[in-house]
Amino acid sequence: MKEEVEKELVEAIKSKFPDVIEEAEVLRSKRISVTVKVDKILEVARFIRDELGFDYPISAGAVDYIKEKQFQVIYYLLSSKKKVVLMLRVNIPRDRPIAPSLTPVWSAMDFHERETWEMFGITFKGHPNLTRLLLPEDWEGGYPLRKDFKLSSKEGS
Amino acid sequence: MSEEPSKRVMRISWGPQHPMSGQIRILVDTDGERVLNIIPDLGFTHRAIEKILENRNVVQGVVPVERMVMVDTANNALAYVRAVEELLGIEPPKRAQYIRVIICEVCRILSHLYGFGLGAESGGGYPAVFLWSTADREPFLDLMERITGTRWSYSFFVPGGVYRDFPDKIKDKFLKTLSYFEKRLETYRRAWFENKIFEARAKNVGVLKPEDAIRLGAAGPSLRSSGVSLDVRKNEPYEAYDEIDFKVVTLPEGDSYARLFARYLEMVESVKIIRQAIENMPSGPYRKSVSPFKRLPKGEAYARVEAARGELGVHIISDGGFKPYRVKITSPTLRNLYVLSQLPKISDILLADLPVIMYSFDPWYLDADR
Amino acid sequence: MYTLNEIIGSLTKFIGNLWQFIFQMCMSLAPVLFIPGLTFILLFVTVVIWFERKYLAHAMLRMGPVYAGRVFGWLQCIADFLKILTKEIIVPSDADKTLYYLAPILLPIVDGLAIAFIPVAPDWVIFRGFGYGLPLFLAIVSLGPLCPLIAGWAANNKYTVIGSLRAAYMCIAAEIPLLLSAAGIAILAGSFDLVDIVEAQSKMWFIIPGFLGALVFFIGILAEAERTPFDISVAEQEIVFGWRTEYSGILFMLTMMAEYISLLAWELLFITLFLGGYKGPVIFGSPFISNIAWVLIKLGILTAIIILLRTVFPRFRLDQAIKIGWRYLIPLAIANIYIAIIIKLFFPFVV
Amino acid sequence: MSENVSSSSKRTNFLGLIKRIYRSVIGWGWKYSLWPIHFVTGCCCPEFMQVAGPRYDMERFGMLPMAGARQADVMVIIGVLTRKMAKRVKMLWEQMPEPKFSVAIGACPIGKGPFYDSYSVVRADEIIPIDVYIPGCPPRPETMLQGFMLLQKKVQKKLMEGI
Repeated sequence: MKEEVEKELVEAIKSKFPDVIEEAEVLRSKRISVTVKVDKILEVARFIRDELGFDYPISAGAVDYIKEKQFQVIYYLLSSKKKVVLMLRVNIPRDRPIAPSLTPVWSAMDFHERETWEMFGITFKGHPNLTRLLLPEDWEGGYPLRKDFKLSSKEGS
Repeated sequence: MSEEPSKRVMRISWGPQHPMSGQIRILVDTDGERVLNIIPDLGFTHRAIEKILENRNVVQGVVPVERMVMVDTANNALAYVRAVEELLGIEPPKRAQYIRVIICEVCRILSHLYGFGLGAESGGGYPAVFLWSTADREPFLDLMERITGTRWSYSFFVPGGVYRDFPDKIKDKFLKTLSYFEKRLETYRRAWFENKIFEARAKNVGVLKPEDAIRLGAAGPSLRSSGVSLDVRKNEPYEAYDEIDFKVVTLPEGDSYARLFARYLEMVESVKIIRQAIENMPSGPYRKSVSPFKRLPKGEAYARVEAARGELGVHIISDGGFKPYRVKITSPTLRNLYVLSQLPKISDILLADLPVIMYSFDPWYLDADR
Repeated sequence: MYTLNEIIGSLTKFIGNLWQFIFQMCMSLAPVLFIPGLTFILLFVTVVIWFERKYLAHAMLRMGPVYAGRVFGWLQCIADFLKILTKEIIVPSDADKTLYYLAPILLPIVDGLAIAFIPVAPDWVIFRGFGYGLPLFLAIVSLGPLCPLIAGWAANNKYTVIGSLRAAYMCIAAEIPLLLSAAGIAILAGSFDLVDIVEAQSKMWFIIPGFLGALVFFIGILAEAERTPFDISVAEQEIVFGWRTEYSGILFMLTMMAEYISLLAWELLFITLFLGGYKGPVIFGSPFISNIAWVLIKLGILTAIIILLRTVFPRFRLDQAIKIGWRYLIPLAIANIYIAIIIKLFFPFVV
Repeated sequence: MSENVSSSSKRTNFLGLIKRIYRSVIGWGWKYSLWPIHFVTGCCCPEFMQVAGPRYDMERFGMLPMAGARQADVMVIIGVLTRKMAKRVKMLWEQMPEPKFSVAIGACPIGKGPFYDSYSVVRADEIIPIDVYIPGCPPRPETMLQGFMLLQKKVQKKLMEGI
């Protein structure tokens, strides 16, 4: 009852892409989570931006599910009219971490995808400038936010 | 980073050691005094806070999160604490919510003083206003020291409430400080925002239209000064903000002057909010005890908070352990820096305007680097 | 045969003449060494830097230097001087070494030389310039802005190049109005000689008939001496230290001193042209001392005003400053010339 | 023989006296004219600003932040020092003219502070020699001022002895 807008949005996505959406749910008020298959993400993203009005890109990140052997890339989006946050998720296999870039849809995902690339090693196809953002230029320590990357000893070197 | 584009274009490396750069390096392509391209080079303060948070339990985690923005520690800590509370499914007591609102708004004042002070310094080297703003932070720092025990990094918000009670004795002192500060705000307006040279330097400089602001993802006062009314405090009221009467500051112009002036107006609103919160603060408990030695329930929580620089989100994903499985922090400055890097493409910028434009976004690079 | 007496007499005469010669030499050197000369310049620079730091600090609600010299930190500049003397001088490897050293040495010399034309008392001028003191002064001072250009190019740094180009733009925009408004005064006084110009102000200071010229000249001074709101070429917030960025140690100190020496030179010219120079009622007994005192008093007030401006004005942008120069100052200066001609033709009793 | 020795020792004494006077004068000048570089590495900067600000006022000691590395005497490492920044700190330290001194402000440059297990944070003394450590997260302004006074004493002593 309280989450009518959110339910409507979820229904709209589900009815438009019935076989592409792996999962779509209302987490709580003002939070929607949509999980999409990798190959159709650009179409879904365009639909979400143009039809549903999620025009304000917040951020992008990823989670390393090492037990399931997959990465989950999460795009955080906001609708400036309806004030609802949508988390657009896409699961990609850990041994072949390639995902299409969403910079053609939301150009502001530029920095966030660069960060995800250097932190997780996920290559974003179609990204205009996939270079280091935060790590030092001569960094050779692997991908820090992956779960198999261990932090140094507690003493501090 | 990349090679120099052509002979006619000069690439200037701006920072990290530059009187007006802060902890960032910006490569500026200039043709004479005209800026063609801005390429931010971030990461000079990348401390891997997201990775560190996977190694701390939820009570310890407040400390690194607070170090993201030292002038605005309370809002950062609040975002993290709220995410943890949502995960644990607890609601802090009413009194704690009011105390949180007070401290967050004081932090907003501290941060905006810094922001528009630096804006004054950058808008043509007017150090007097900058140093006045540091002077006017002192009474608030004293109050914070009285309430929390330290001047900047409070570690005062804990999951379940606040660490200590708000001493009712200092209410009068608080109100006195607020009325003093309102007088000072008037001084700032007369000395700075009505200064003709500053108007000449900052008006119509770096104009950001509302549709561009949304498309590029500007955050906080930088977004609202373009005429877009997006404020988490109103859209998604947290803590006691739904019981407090305040208005969201929006300005239609979208230039550097408006971005700095929006910060000024938000300080005026913050003073009102603090007044109301102090007057309406209920009595009662200030904390629900949460054991740090308790497993987090499996699940996720994404808490959003309107920090001084804009919407700050903390997304905690838990797999049922003592420590969060993954913490994602969506920081406002990173988005604002992207807007800055795209600004030469949508408006004309001169090299002399660059500091004003940069500091009109009030960047805090530690926030962007995490 | 000369008698002993004669010999002794001629010897005493000779010694007396020699003594007189030496005395005269000393007396003619005295202006060089003391009042508008070296001692005065150094003292001015030290006092003004100290005063400026203290004044700015108080405008920012601070104390400024306190501990160096116990009382008001009056030895602060001496401490800075001692420290900077013992600092290492670094020359960037790609710099043009000769020019790199030449520019900061040349700059204070040029501005110092110009001070030689300023009369501090009716017959107390180092060099009167054959009756062409004003054009010579302007000619020599105009060499000054060349030095930032040389320095900025020689240091081979992007910030210094930008700074020196800005300095060049500014000096073109500021110097033409300066020359024009000085020309108005020369017309009013009917002379190029600075002493004559001062003497012509016995009835009335030229700031009253040449008010527009004085305004233009004052703004021009701010631009020429790189003072706020026209300190664009050394804009710290934009281009680090402008053309001074690479200088260290004593070379940096020379560039800092040069800024204040050029300020002093322009202020002295302003006093001479508009504020009646050394003219003023005799207050300290001898007219000579009171002449010097009047120059110092006027200088002090003018300097205080210029420093005050630094606390209340931010900096203009380059294009805005140049616009002010071309769009407002030059027409005003030309109007001033016409006013001067009209006054000279129809109201000759004024001057 | 003995006369010669005494006269030469006298001469050296006299020279030594001049040298001592010279050095003590220079040392005094240095003590009150330490210009820190205008450079911020981390998150203690708001507190450093308060120290430069009206209530604590660093300039009382003659400390005037300088925009460029060439004019500065003191490298102040304010807050956390990361690997990427450390390179720049070293570069700037090499650009500063001799004699130069350094201060490390905050827990992070001293011992990594709250980021003890981070892969990207380094200690300051791995990069450049540090003269004065000022602990705290962030240090209180009084602590910073005391640190600067310690630095003044150290600088004066060093220059009196000759570098």
